[in-house]
Amino acid sequence: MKKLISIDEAVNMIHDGMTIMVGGFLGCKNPFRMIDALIEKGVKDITLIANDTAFPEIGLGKLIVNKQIKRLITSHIGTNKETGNQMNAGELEVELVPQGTLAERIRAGGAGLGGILTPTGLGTVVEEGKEIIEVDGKKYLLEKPLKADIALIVGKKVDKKGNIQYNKATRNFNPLMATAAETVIVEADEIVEVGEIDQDNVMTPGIFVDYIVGGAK
Amino acid sequence: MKKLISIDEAVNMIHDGMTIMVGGFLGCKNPFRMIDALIEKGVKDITLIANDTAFPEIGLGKLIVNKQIKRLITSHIGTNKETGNQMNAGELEVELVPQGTLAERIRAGGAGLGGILTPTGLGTVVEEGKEIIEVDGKKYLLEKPLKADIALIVGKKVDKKGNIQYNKATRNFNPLMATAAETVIVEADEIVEVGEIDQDNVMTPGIFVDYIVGGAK
Amino acid sequence: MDKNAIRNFIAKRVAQELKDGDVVNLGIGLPTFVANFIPEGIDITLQSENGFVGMGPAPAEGEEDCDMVNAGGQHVTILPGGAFFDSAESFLIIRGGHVDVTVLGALEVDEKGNLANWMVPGKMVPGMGGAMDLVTGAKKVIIAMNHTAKGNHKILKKCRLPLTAMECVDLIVTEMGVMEVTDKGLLLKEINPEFTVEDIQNATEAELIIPDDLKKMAV
Amino acid sequence: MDKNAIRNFIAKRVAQELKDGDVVNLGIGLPTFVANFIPEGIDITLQSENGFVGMGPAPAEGEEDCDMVNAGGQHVTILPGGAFFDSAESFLIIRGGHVDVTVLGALEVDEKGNLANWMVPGKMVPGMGGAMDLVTGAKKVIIAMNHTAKGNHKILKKCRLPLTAMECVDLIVTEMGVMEVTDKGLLLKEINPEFTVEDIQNATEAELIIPDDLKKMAV
Repeated sequence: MKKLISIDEAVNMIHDGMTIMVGGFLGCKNPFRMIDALIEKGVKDITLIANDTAFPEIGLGKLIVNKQIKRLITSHIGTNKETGNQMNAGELEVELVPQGTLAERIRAGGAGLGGILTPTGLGTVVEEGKEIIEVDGKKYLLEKPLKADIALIVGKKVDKKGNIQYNKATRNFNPLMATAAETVIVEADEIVEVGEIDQDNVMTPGIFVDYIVGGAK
Repeated sequence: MKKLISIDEAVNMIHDGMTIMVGGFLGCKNPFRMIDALIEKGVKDITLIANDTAFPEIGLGKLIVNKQIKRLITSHIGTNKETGNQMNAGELEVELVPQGTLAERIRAGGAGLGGILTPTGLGTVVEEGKEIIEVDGKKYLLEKPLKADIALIVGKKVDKKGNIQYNKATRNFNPLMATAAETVIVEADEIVEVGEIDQDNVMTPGIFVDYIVGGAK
Repeated sequence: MDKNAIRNFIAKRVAQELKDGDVVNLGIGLPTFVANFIPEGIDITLQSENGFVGMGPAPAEGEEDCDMVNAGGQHVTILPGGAFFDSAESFLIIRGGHVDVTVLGALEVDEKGNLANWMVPGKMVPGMGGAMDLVTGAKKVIIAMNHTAKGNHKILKKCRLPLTAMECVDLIVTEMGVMEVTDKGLLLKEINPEFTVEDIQNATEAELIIPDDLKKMAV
Repeated sequence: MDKNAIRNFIAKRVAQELKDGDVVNLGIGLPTFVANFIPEGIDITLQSENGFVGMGPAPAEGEEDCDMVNAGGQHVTILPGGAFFDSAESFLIIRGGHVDVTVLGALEVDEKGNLANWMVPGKMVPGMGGAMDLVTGAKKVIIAMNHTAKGNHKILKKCRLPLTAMECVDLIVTEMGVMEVTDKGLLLKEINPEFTVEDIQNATEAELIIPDDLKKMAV
């Protein structure tokens, strides 16, 4: 199984209308090379699942500015004015999800769960249209799993089987998204030989990772 | 905050009738020193939550043999005949839970979730008495969270703030149980200074751990 | 007091609420400054919801690491004894009640402890980020804010803006006083001696309960 | 064939089902032996539900590590490129469909693919361990077992023992043949040339569908 591919090969798997999860938190750190290649290719009508839309000139934010996203499932858009503008203009459909619920919905997608029951969002607009389930006298929202066609994630150190170590605060949604997409592509700061990552310190096992591309540095 | 305590201090927190989670998988590895101390103290009527009851002469198995457990929530009892004997004699109440469901229920307890929806156990005796929830046309069992008064877990390397690294196959239920109990006590193979564990390689953050005791070696 | 003095006054009073061993999550803006006033001799662990505990101060200039930011995207550091984790574990910590105290700002808060701090329909819809989980899950929710906004009440009988969560607030700290949310309504526990009870009631839409032992804010 | 020969025959045939890159979980007993017959040139990752992928063979004598056992409690090794994780992630992998193939034994299996392999009421109640999750979550469930038990049918019209899961089995491999669970019932795809179709039907309570292109098991 050859997992190491070029950016072109990676981007050729991504087509108009797909649902894509992208790791990162306020651009720290998005898969920058793959995003730039997506912009160059110009795929459109994408459903994007990501914590936020970063900044207009950084990472994921650029896909918004370039109007390649049709639908967005996210927890926060405040750092990218263009996202709000497109939402208000009716050009971009936005589903706002509490950050913890977003993480748990992605994990549920990866874990084969039919959903999770969370108290977050009760009594707010978040509960609109959702089932409320009572468990032992307490109310919870039933939040459904999320899955995607492709997950684009970032790793610091990745071995050729796809085992990943993340660096510091860049872990965020990456390990979750790696479990919840049909095809998972990791952009690696550093690609190492199999065996160079201690089995105790693997953060995403290589069985979740389909392809590896080299990172910006 | 002083977290380092003696085995005696640890065991003095455990009282008759408490609900206790104990980490380990077929005795690999239970908190052996704390279990021996529990046997010496003779606390009884314990509700035990653990993957299995190990073997009659190893780890958790000894608590069963010593008849200190009143109720057991577990996935597997086949390696300890005494468990089955006590169950058949009506001396021990046993709730058998699929292993993945057990893990997820403990995690849900730690995560503040009201429950999880799993397909596992549908159409089997596991579904008896449980709510079946349909999500997008598929059926799932609603499985409720598990919590405990005390979790007794094992770590390979533990710093004085309680940050834990597990070794190899001993991780199993320990990180989950660390999140789901009122008081968490870790039995450490090796206790190290704060800073000796890289922040990227902490497996259970010290915020979950209340007390540390030294291990058998 | 000028703007900075008010901010520091509130942050310093909030810091007095923290106890040794607490895990604390500070929202962006004013709450961030609470970290500057943590009392001597108590050990606080700061949680950052993008994925770590043990948050330290901003790095020295030139030592910024682009892989190391807080939930507001600012460069920070991590202390020895800290730990990184993913977003699911971060919110397991938050939702699961493992954060002892969260300090957040508010647009509106009411006498039942309802909170609105994430959107103004038609004007500002940034998204809730981690706020809904934080105020639902943290053991103690402290609102740290200016008592009024351009003369308008922020402490109301009933929130008018879309809620962040229902009945979640435990304590409100402003430059005028400290108010606790109780079953009977808002209990004024402390007052800034620069103001009278009448001043603070006039600046508050909700009716304040004034106890016999009303204390002075000592910051 | 003697007992060991039957076991190896079945295990070897099951191994032919594995494809390069597959993540595979082998149950205890007979399924364990499938690992000995993985075809040359294909790369299989073995998952052990107590918490790792990349399971290797038993260690050399004297090199056993008590922190390193498989889900049956036996000493094993981990290969370079493997990874350890906790039980929640282990079953995320299993329940979430990230295991391509699981191979398990059975007490009973029926023509709808229902499976009973975890208890005999009043006799044997070991608990289901990870079996229910495995057969619910794995992409392909293969039952590897002796065709009958002491002359009694194990492949039934309808399971009588408590189920492990409903309609979960994809393929049954025994010393007599290979049967696929289809919408129409059990399709006999291959037969061990040592037996006739009549032999295998007699050893099977469920009615077997015999295709025109019935193949011989080539092990």
